[in-house]
Amino acid sequence: MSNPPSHALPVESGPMDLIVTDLAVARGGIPVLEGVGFTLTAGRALILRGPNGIGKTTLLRTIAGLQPPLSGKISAPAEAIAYAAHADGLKATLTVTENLRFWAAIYGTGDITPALSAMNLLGLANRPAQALSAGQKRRLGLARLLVTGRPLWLLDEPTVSLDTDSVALFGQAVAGHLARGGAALIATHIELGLPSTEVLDLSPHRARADAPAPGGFDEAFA
Amino acid sequence: MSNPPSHALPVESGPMDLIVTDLAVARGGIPVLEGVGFTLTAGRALILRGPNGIGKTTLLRTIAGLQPPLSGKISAPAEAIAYAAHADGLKATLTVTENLRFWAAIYGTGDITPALSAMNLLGLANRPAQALSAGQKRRLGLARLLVTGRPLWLLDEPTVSLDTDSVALFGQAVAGHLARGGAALIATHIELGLPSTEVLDLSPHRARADAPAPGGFDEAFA
Amino acid sequence: MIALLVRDLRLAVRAGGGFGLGLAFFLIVTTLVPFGVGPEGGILARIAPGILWLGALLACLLSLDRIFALDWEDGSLDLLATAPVPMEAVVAMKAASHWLTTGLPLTLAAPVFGILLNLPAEGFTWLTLSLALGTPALSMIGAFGAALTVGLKRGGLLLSLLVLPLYVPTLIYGAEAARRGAEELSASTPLLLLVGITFATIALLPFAAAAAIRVNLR
Amino acid sequence: MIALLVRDLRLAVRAGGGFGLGLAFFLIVTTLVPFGVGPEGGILARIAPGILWLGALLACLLSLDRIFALDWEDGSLDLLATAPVPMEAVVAMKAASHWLTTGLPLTLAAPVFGILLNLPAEGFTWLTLSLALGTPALSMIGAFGAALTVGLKRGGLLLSLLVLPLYVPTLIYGAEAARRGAEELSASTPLLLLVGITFATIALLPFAAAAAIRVNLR
Amino acid sequence: MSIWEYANPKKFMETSDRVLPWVAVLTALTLVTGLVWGFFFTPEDYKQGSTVKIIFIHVPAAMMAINAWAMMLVTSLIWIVRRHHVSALAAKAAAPVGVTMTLIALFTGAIWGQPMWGTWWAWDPRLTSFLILFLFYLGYIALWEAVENPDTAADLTSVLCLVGSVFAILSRYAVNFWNQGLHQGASLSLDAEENISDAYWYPLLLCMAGFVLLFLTLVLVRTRTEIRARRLKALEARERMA
Amino acid sequence: MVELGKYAGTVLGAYGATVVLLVGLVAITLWRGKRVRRALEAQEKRMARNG
Ligand code: HEM
Ligand SMILES: Nc1ncnc2c1ncn2[C@@H]1O[C@H](COP(=O)(O)OP(=O)(O)OP(=O)(O)O)[C@@H](O)[C@H]1O
Ligand SMILES: Nc1ncnc2c1ncn2[C@@H]1O[C@H](COP(=O)(O)OP(=O)(O)OP(=O)(O)O)[C@@H](O)[C@H]1O
Ligand SMILES: [Mg+2]
Ligand SMILES: [Mg+2]
Repeated sequence: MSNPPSHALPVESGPMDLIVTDLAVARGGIPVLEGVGFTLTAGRALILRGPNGIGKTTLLRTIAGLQPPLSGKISAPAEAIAYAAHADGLKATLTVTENLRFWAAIYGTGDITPALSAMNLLGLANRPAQALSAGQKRRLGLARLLVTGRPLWLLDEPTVSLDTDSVALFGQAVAGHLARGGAALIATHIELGLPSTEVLDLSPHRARADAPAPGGFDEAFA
Repeated sequence: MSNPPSHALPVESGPMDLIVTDLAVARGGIPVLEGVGFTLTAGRALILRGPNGIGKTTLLRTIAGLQPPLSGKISAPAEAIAYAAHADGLKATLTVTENLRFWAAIYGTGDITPALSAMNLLGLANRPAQALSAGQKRRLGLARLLVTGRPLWLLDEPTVSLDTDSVALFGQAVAGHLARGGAALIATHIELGLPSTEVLDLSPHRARADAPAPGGFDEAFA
Repeated sequence: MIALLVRDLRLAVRAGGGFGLGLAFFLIVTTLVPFGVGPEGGILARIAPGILWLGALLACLLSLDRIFALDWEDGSLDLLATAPVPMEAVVAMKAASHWLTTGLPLTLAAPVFGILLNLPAEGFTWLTLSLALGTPALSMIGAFGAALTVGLKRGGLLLSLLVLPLYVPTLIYGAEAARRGAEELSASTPLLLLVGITFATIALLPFAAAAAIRVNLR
Repeated sequence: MIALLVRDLRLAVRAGGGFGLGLAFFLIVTTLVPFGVGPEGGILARIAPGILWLGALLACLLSLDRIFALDWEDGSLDLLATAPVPMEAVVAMKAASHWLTTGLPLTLAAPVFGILLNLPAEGFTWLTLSLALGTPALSMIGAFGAALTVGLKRGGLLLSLLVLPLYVPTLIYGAEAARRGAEELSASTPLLLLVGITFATIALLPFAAAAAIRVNLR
Repeated sequence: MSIWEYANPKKFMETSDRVLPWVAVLTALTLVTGLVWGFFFTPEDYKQGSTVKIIFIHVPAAMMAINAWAMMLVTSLIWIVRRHHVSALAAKAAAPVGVTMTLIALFTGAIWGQPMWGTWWAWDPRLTSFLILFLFYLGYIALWEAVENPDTAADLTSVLCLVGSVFAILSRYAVNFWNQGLHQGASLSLDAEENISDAYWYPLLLCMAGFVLLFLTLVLVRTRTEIRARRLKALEARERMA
Repeated sequence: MVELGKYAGTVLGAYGATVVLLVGLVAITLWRGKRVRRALEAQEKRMARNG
């Protein structure tokens, strides 16, 4: 397992491009996106755009390896991905520090204070997570990313319910990550004002529902 | 119980100003805001601004009557308030229609199709809520407001995880509500571009944790 | 009001849960007992009424947390609290739907399980009767317990811990009635007491439960 | 890995749950039984081992849904699945922490409750022994059931429906060992079989459970 | 062509469509003749009296109850290894039939027990293990019902079926260890000599064949239904997406 | 007609229960089969018509 040097916010080195080619993903058995392809190289960020329900979350989950793709291929370096979902995975009864420590231990990284300060949580360090406001929870969820020490971030609407200052804070964090040779794939509806980003609009990739062949029972039943 | 005329999106008439005077609210026993005061009259919207954790949610919950104020007073017309929280209160296994019908029945209002169309949910009408994306869920949660038929809306970050079109949609819905003589109190971090709105910044109202009188154990134990 | 009842019943059915599962659990408990205490028919017959009552009670118990917890998690309890319906009514409806999905099927199925524990023939009517009269109390008391523990993550065990002592009187009178019935003694006294308990709980507990919920929502 | 165990134990303690509540439930069940089946010492002594085993089993059962459901709801299961730890290890740890918070305390407390049901003196050691050897299997099987039902809202009852049949062999051998011990017969055979089951489940079920979780996460 | 061709839904639908009528007719013939023969034209047993006639439904039902589970186990394995939807759906289709067979064995047995053993139910190993089998069926069906996404449901139920089978066998031995019962041992062996007399033996064979065929027919029909239902679901989903 | 002796109730009960269960199973199977087939045909028609 990756055990990076313990200087602040460590990031692995090595070739770590995420290459997605002609990917098709399904949700609940229904094809959602098809023909998605892009390459994400070190130091760059890719913004996923698209209306609600186009399939951003599904795409991210697939790349994170939580669900198998319908077709196409994803080539990502092993043990490189850190995924942040709609839900933050916080334990209500544990304090901010305990929550972070746990993830740091799981990812085998060291010290959590850099993450805390980066997300401006030092003041709340030993407040139980249930006593946080929506935005504070979210900030803690993002601090988790910093302790993973993983180079490739998959973020699903990270700025939800963050105020403008916190959004700026988050922007800096991502920028720093990119600067250290990390990469980020971000699904969001708002402007983040990051450096060196491309934007990928998913709307053209919506899976077409073509009329089924009557009486046609192939393996996919449609 | 209020049984409004059954034309689309009915709104009660009558004097329905929300008057908040010198309000102080606490969360988890800790004073959060104090000296909050404002008046919200029919046809107008008030935006609550403030950094994460300042106390917007707490304030809204207090006005909604879910928790008692520390001090100060809130005068709102009876049965006028509809509250939309961070969570949408959807039943995963019920379809969009069933979810809305239920709330319509609870509030004794009639037909739900206007709400569905207003939030552009007609296409998803009989999809189970668990099969909705984050933004679609949110839209359903907002559609709930429209079937309450209540004139005074309390909205807690209503646009979370909505795409730009949906935000516009929501803006129209609120504008229409105001036009019909409703009012809205909205906590949000982003620009909604509504007509006839004031903005209330809560930052100056943050509760000072003033040093307790030495040895003085008053009612509040501080 | 009715809308709430309908919704909950629908949810119970949708969830593939409701009716069937309570029964299945009841069945399984009654089948596990002989594995525990051994197969001798005599002993089983002696303890049958008590075990059946215990089984019904536990089947109720396991489904209690569903009463409010789900509504709390997805926030609809907040919204119901701000809706134009008295919280007391909400509680009553919730308890009612719980009984319809748990207590009622259990009552109807109890005789069959009686056979498995070779309950003497005389016992059946009394068993059914006592269950029919007693289970509503179980649901109502359970709703109260659920109201107390709503909002605590994994209330499950705490809930049962709170509720079980409250179940004691119901259990005693119910099992007593069933046993006397099985032994062909007069079972009217315990039955009357049972009815008393049921009505008292239904009359009073909704208010206590509603108060508890309001506190928990703060 | 250890971090996970520590976290879960800490959560169990924080939640005021874990240790205390399982015990309390056990206590209450064992106290309710006399109410249910009547106080005759003779019968109680006969059924005591079985009832105690049943009580332990149900106490385990009630806390099963906590194993994965909470982590699923707050999304940390997703995150664990993408973390550099094998899902099998996660399952094993979860089962371990469940046993530490449920099975172990029950085992230690069982003799006390034995007194309540006037279990004959000879029985105590065997009861404790059988519980100590059997409860790990209960936790592991339970974890498997929880893995199957994670993500289903209100898995509770379905979970018990799935798990209880799987508990049958463990219960039979466990209770048999305890009963034979109480009746001063040789209890070594059932004990050996019990140990066999426990080891088998611990060796194999984590893989099945992990597979189930991965399926549920897609 | 390999037999896996038939695992393709389209192929399966065509083939089953062709064979189904014949199987159905054959089933009807065998079952009716078997039961009529058994019910009307068999002598009374000297000690069991006319109740022996129950054997003609009891034993075949019991047999099929076990075999149905075995078939579910096989199809589940096929699904896990080769991901043929048809076999998963076949398992789903078989479960309710198996449960009914179990119920029949339990009912007839219980009714039989009343005169023979003087009790409806005794915790005899065989009876008990059947009760446990019944529980396994219940859990299996409940899990299918509870899970929304069909593929997920198929996977989960398959895993349950595998683990369940192991534990079912464990339970069988446990129960035997736990209590030695009054139920007659297996007296059906291939040569009918040291066995119940031919007078019962031949109609019994016929009934067994009938039950096997009945099971086959029902599973075929139900599998076709499941396939259609699955396709219907997929189509509705597509319509929604469009 | 067969002569069932004093066990008539038992035997008839057993056969009766069996017949009821089997007929019920068959009926349910056929009924659901027909319903699903109808629904599927309708669906296919509709989708063939509009795209
Ligand atoms: C609910 C109660 C009962 C159940 C669940 C049950 C179950 C079974 C099972 C599983 C078999 C094995 C079938 C096979 O060999 O494949 C069987 C066979 C048989 N049962 Fe029962 N049985 C029950 C009650 C009875 C009773 C009360 C009688 C009559 C006294 C009886 C008489 C037989 C006979 C004669 C056979 C055939 C034995 C053989 O040749 O295998 N059963 N039963
Ligand atoms: N249960 C609790 N116990 C103690 N303090 C709490 C609790 N919940 C929230 N707080 C604190 O109360 C303050 C106000 O919380 P609130 O949720 O009202 O903030 P908010 O303005 O809604 O923030 P956001 O914009 O992030 O939603 C925060 O500082 C928070 O840390
Ligand atoms: N469990 C499910 N079953 C069936 N369809 C689903 C399920 N979950 C989501 N969907 C559908 O899959 C599509 C993609 O969902 P997804 O959550 O990926 O969208 P998204 O791009 O993340 O939207 P948002 O921006 O609102 O989060 C949506 O149309 C949604 O309706
Ligand atoms: Mg999303
Ligand atoms: Mg808030």
